Amino acid sequence: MNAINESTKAGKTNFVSTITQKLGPLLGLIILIIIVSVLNPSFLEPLNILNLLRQVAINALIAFGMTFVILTGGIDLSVGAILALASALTAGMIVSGLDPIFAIIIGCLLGGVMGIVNGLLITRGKMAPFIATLATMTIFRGLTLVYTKGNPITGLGDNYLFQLFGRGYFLGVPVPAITMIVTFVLLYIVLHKMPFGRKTYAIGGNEKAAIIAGIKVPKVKVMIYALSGLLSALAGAILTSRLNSAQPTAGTSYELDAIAAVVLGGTSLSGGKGRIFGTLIGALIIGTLNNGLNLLGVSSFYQQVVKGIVIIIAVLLDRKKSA
Amino acid sequence: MNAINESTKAGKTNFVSTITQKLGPLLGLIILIIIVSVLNPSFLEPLNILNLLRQVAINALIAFGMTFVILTGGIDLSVGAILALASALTAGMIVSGLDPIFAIIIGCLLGGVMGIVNGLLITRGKMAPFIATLATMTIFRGLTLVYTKGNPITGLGDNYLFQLFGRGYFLGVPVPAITMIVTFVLLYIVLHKMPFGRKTYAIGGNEKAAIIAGIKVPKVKVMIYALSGLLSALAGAILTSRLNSAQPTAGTSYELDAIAAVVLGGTSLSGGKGRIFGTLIGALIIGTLNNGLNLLGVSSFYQQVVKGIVIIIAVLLDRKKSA
Amino acid sequence: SMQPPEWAQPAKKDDLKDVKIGLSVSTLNNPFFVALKDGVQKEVKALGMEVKVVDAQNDSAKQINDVDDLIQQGVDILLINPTDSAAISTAVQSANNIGIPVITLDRSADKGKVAALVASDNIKGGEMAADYIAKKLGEKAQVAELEGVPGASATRERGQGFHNIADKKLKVVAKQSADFDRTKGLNVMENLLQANPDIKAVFAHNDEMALGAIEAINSSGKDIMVIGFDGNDDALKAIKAGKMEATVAQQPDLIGKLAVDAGRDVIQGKKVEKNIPAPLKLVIKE
Amino acid sequence: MRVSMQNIYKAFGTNQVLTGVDFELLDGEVHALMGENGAGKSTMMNVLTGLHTRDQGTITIDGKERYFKNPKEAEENGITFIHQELNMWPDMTVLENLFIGKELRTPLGLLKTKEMKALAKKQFDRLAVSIPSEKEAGSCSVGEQQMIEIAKALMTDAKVIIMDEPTAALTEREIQKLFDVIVSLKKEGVSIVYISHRMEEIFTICDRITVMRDGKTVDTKAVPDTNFDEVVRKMVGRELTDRFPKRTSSPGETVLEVKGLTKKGAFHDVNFSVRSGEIVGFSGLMGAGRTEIMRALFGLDSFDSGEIWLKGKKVTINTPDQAVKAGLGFITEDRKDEGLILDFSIKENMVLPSLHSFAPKGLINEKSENDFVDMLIKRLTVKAESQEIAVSSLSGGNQQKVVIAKWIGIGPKVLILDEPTRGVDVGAKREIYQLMNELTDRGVAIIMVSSELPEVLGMSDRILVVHEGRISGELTKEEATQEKIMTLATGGQ
Ligand SMILES: Nc1ncnc2c1ncn2[C@@H]1O[C@H](COP(=O)(O)OP(=O)(O)OP(=O)(O)O)[C@@H](O)[C@H]1O
Ligand SMILES: Nc1ncnc2c1ncn2[C@@H]1O[C@H](COP(=O)(O)OP(=O)(O)OP(=O)(O)O)[C@@H](O)[C@H]1O
Ligand SMILES: [Mg+2]
Ligand SMILES: [Mg+2]
Repeated sequence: MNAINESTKAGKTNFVSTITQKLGPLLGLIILIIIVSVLNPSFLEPLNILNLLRQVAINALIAFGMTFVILTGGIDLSVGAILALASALTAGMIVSGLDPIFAIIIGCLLGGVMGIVNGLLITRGKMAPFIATLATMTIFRGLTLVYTKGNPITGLGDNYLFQLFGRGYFLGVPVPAITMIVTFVLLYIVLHKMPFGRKTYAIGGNEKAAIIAGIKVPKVKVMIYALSGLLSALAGAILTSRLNSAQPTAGTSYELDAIAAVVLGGTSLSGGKGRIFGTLIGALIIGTLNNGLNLLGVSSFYQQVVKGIVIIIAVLLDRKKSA
Repeated sequence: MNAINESTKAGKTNFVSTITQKLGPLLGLIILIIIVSVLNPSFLEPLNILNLLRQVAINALIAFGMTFVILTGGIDLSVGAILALASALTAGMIVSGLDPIFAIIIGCLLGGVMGIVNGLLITRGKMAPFIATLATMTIFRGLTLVYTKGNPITGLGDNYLFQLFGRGYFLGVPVPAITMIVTFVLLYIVLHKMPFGRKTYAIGGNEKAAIIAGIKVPKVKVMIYALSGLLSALAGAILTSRLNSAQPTAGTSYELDAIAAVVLGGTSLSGGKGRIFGTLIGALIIGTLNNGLNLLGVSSFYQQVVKGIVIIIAVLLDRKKSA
Repeated sequence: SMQPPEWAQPAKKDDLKDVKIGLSVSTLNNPFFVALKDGVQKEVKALGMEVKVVDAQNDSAKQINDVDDLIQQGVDILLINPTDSAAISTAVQSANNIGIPVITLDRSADKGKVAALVASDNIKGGEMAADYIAKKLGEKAQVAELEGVPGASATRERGQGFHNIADKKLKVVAKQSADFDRTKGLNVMENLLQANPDIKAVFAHNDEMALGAIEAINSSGKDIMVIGFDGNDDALKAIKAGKMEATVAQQPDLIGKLAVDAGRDVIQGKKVEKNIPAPLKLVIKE
Repeated sequence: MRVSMQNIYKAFGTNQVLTGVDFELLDGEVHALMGENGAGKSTMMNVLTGLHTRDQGTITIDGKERYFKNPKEAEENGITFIHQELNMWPDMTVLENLFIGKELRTPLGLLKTKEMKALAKKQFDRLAVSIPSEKEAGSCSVGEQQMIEIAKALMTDAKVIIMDEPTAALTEREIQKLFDVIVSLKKEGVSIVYISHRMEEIFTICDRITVMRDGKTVDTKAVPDTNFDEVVRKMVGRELTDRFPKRTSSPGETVLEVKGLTKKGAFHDVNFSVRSGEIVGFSGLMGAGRTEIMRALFGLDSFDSGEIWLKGKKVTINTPDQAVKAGLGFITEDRKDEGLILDFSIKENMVLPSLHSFAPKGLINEKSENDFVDMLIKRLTVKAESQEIAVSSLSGGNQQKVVIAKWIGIGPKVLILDEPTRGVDVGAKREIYQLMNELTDRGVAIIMVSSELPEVLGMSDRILVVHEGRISGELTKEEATQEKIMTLATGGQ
C-alpha cells in the first residue's frame, strides 16, 4: 500500500515539494552548524572553516562522480580502490622522475581508464553495477598492494606545485577546496545545462525509454563510470600530496562516505532523481560531523554511532517531506 | 537495448536455460576444485575438506540470510556489524556468568532484534535498504566498540558444549559445518516448500502486485531482515567459540563476502530470482578460493586480484548462458 | 602559498598554566593502542593536565584531519601515534608552523620537526623472536610467518627484524598476511598447515594472529611453537596456560607515560632525548 | 451481492480525483463503468476493495455499511478485482502466480502443489485455454497473462468481480470465451463491474451503464434505453461528430522500404513500403509478430536478414540511435514502460530525442526549449497546468500525446505507432487521430500497428495483415472490411 501511495504526487504540491526538496539538505547542514558552534564556538573560527573545506574536498570530489553514477541507477564501490591504485601509480611516476604535475594528469587519466573497465563490465558484460564494482574494487586493491609491495611510496621530492596541490593556499583558500569548487561548477553545468546531464537523468528515470529516444546508453554509462574513476584519481592526487606519500590502503571505505554524501544530498539510490548541489551539501554535512565531533571531544566510538543516527534522521526527514 | 533484450526469452530455450542456470554455479565449483587439486593434491585430503567446510560455515550462514534479503530486492550491509555486536554481547553474558549455550541463544535473538531495526527503518521509515543498513552498520560497529572499549572479550571459560560449537566434531564432521547444513535444509524448505518463500519471491518480483495480492509486505520484510540478523549472530557465536573470544572488529567486510556468495550462486541483485542452493555453492566457491590460494602459496596481494577476476568470470558466464 | 592566510591564523597562547595535550591515536580497535592511550591518560591525570584524544581508525587521511582539529582546539603539545610515518609528515609540519611541539609514539615521522620519539624497537623485537626460535629449535628449523596488515610499519619492521636473523639461521617456508586479525590468523594458519605439514614454529607479527594460529594448531593436533608480538593480556594468559610459547612484549602504557613526561619536559623548556626507547622483553612461561 | 457507494470523495495530495461519486451494483448484473481517462473509474474500485481509503462517503454491502482494509479482505468477502495493470510475477511459474498469497498448505505449513495444480487446470478448462502451470509467466503472451488474471479471480468464489479493461490484450476468440464465462457467472448470480473503453463490447455484454466524468457520476442507464452517441456525449461532455476524422492527405513518393526482413522464430520475409503522407495500418491477431517487426526495424532487436531502404538509399539500423538519426520515430505499445520517463516533466520528455538541436553550442538553450514545448502543448492540446509537471500525473490520453509530441522534434520521416490508442478514451482518441492526419499532411509516413479493427479501417490508407510472422495480405482502404481482415489474420485465404 505504501509503495503505491508513494508515487502520489499531484501537480500542485510539486512546486512546494521541489522547494523543500532543494532546501532540505541545506537546512540540515545549517542546523548542524548551529548546534556544533553553540557547543564549541571555536568551530566557526576562520582556520577551522578552511580546514573543514580542505577535509571535505576529497570526499566531495568522489561523491560528485558518484552522483552521476547513482543518477543512472548504478553504484560504484571501487572508488576508494581506484583512489589508492591511481595514487600509487602517480607516486611511482613521480619517484621515477616524471614531473609531478604531469604525473598527476596521467594518474587521473589512468583512474578514468579504471572507470572505463567498470563501465564496460556493466554495459558490455551486463553485470549489475554493485557486483561489477565490488569485483574491480578487490582487483584494484590487490593490484595496489602488488605494485607497492604493501609499502607506502615516499620520497616524492619537494616540487612546490605538487605540495601546493594538497596542502597549499591560493588567495587564502586551501587549494583542494578550490579544486573542489571548480569541479563542482563544471559538473553542475554538465548536469543541469547540457544534454549529457539530461541523458544521465533519463537513463536513471527509465532506461528503456532512454534507449528508444535514441540515447546511446552504453556510451553514456561508460563515460560516467570513467568520470567517477577520474575524480577518484584526482582525489587520490590531493591525498598523495597531503600525505606526501601514496598509502597502499588509502581510501578504504571511502565509497561508503561518498554514497552517504550523495544520499544525504537527496539523490535517490534508484536513480533519475537528485542534484549535485545536494551532494556538495551532503559532503559538507559529513565533514562538519567529523570535524564537529572531534572538536566536541566525542570519543571515536560514539562518533560512529552519532554519524549513523544523523544519516538515518536526515534521510527520514527527507522522506517525510516528500510524502 | 540490452535491458530490453534481456527479458526476451522464448518458451523453448527456457527448459535448457533452467538446467544450466541450476548447474552453472555447481559446474564452476567443480572446475575450481579440479584446478586447485591438480595444482596441489593436498587440497583433497580429508582434513582439509573438513577445515574448508568449517571455514565456509560462517560466510554461508550469513549468505543464507542475505539470500532472502536480496530475493526481496533489498540488501543488508550490516551483517558483519551485527555479527560483531552480537558476539560481543554474547561473550559479555558468558563472562558475567550466564550459561554459554543460553547466552548464545539470547545473542542470536539480539541479532534478530538488530535485524528488526533494519526492517523497520526500511518498511516504516521507507529508507532504501542500502542506506538504512549502511547507517545501522556504522551504529552497530560503534556500539560494539563502546561496549568492548575496543578490547577483545576473553575469559569465556571452558564449557564443553560451547567449545564444541565452534571447534568440535560430531560424527567426524565439524560442528559449524553441521550447523550450516541443518540451517540450509530448514531454509530450503522455508524458501521452496512454504508460503513464506513464495511471498519472498513475490515481493522481489513485483512489490506492488504483492501488496495487492494481500501479502503483508512490511511484515515479511521485517521478518527477513530479522532472519538475516539472527543468522549473522549465529555465525558470530561460532566465531566466538572458534576464537574463544569476542573481537571488536570481527566480521569486517563480511557483508561483501556474503553478497558475493549470493551473486555467485546465481541470485539476481534486483530481486525475485535465485535459489538458496546456489548460495551454498557460492559460499563454497569463495571458501575454496581462499583455502586453495593459501595452499598454493599465492601471496595475499595476488589473492585479491584472483578473487575479483573469478567473480567477474563467474558472473559473466552466468550472463552468457541466460542470454 | 603553503601557509594559511594571516587572518585565519589562531592567536598564539602564552598562558602555560593549564596545559592541554592533544593525543592522536592510530586506532583504538586494538588493545595495544588502547593501553597506550590509557597510559597517556593516567599520566596526564597524575600531572594534573588535560588531554584530548582523537582516533584515526587506521586511516592516514583521517589522522591529519584529526591533528588539524586538535590544533583548532588550542592544544599546547601534540602526542601523535602515526598510522604511517610518511603520511603524518604534513600534519607534523603544520603543527611546526604554528609552533606546537610534537612527540610521536610507537612510530616516527619522516618529515617535520619532532621533539621526541617514544617507541619500542620493532626491528629489535623481530630479531629477538627469530633468535629465540633458533635457540630453541636449532638452526634450519622450518618456520612460518604470519604478517600484519600489508604496508603497516609494524609489519615492515617486525618482518625486517625477523628476517635479519631468520634468513640466516632458520628456514622460512611460508609467509602470509593475516592482517593483524585473529580470525584471519586462524584461517590462514589452517591453510598453511595443510600446505606445509612440517612447520615447527610460527612467528606472528602480533599476538592476535598468534592466538588465532594457536586455535588452528590445537585442532590440527600438531605441536608447533608460536611466538607472538605485543604482550597483550590474552597472550600473557595463553603463555601462562602453556598454550603459547612466547611473545615479544611491548609496554604500551609505558610508551604513553614516557611520552607525556617528555611532553611536560618540552613545555617546561627542558632538554629531552630525541629517541626514548620503551623497554621490550621476551615473555616466556616461567 | 448488492454494492452501493454513495457520495465518495478521494484525493491524492491536492489532486481531487473523486468528488462525490455514486454507484450502485445489483445482484447478477453486468454493469459497465465508463468515462474518459482519469475520470476516476479505477480509483473508485480501488476505494471499494480497500487499496485506497476514502476521504468521505458511505459504502454498503447488502445493505450493511462495510469498509475493507485491504484487497485481500475484500476478496475474502467475495469482491475480486482484476486490475487494469497486470499484476504478474514474470519470473515465477503460472501456478505460483495463481496462488500467490493464498497457497494451499498442509497442517505443517508445506505447500500442496498437486492440489493447486488440479485447481488451476479446472479454471483454465473453464476458460478454454491450456496454459502449462509450470511455465514461467513472463514467457506467456500478454493474452495468456490476462487469462491467468481472470482465472485467478474465478478461483476465489467471488460474488462480485470487477474487470478493469480485461480485453485490452485479448484476441477476438479469447474475448468471446470471456463473454461466455461472464454469461455463466451471471447465471450463478455473480455481479460484474465491467470497465472498458471499447463501446462495441459494452453494448454486447452489459446490462446497465454508469458514466463518470471528473470524479462524479453523470448518469446510470439500462443498456436498451441508451445508445452509443448518448454515452459518448455524456462521457466527454460535448457532442462528438465523427469518431474518425476525414483523411485529407494524398500519398507522395516512397519513403521507407523494407525488403525480406527475417528473424528466425519471429517473422519471415517481410516486405512492405510506406509513402510520404500515407498511413499504413498493420493488423493481425495478438502475438502475430507485428511489434517484433517494428522493434527490429527500429534497431531495438536484431534480425537475421533483410534490408531497410530510406528515400531510395539502403541504411543500416542496428541501434535505436541510428534509427532516430535516420528520421524514424517509434511510439511503443507500452507507454509507461518504454515511452515515458514518468518522473520527468512534460518538457523533459518532449525534448529528449531532439536534445542536441536545443544545444547548438553545448549548453541547452532553455528559452527555445520552452517555446518549442509550449507550441507542442498547444498544438496537441495536452491538458496540463504547466510544462514543468511530471508526466506521471497526466491521464493516459495526455500521456500518449506527450509520447507523440516527443517525436515531432526530430522532424521524423517515418513514425511508427504501435497501438496508439490502447487504453485511451474516445475523446482523446479522436485528437490523436487528428494529429496523425496533421502529420501526414506535412508528409510524414506513418505505420500504425493496431488491434482495434474499427481504428485500422477508419484511419489507414492501406492495410497489411500479419499472420504468424508473415504478411498474409494487403488491402486498400476501399476493399477492406472486417471480415476480409479477419480471414487474412487467421491464415485463411
Ligand atoms: N496512486 C495514485 N497516486 C496519485 N494519483 C493517482 C493515483 N491513482 C490515480 N491517480 C490519479 O487519479 C486520477 C484518476 O485515475 P484513475 O486511474 O481512477 O482513472 P480511470 O478512470 O481508471 O482512467 P483510465 O481509463 O485511464 O484507466 C488520475 O488523474 C490519476 O493520475
Ligand atoms: N519481450 C518479450 N518477452 C517474451 N515474449 C515476447 C516478448 N515480445 C514478444 N514476445 C512474444 O513474441 C510473439 C510476437 O509478439 P508481438 O508483440 O510481436 O505481437 P503483436 O502482433 O505485436 O501483438 P501485440 O499486439 O500483443 O503486440 C508473441 O508470442 C509474444 O508473446
Ligand atoms: Mg483505470
Ligand atoms: Mg504489439
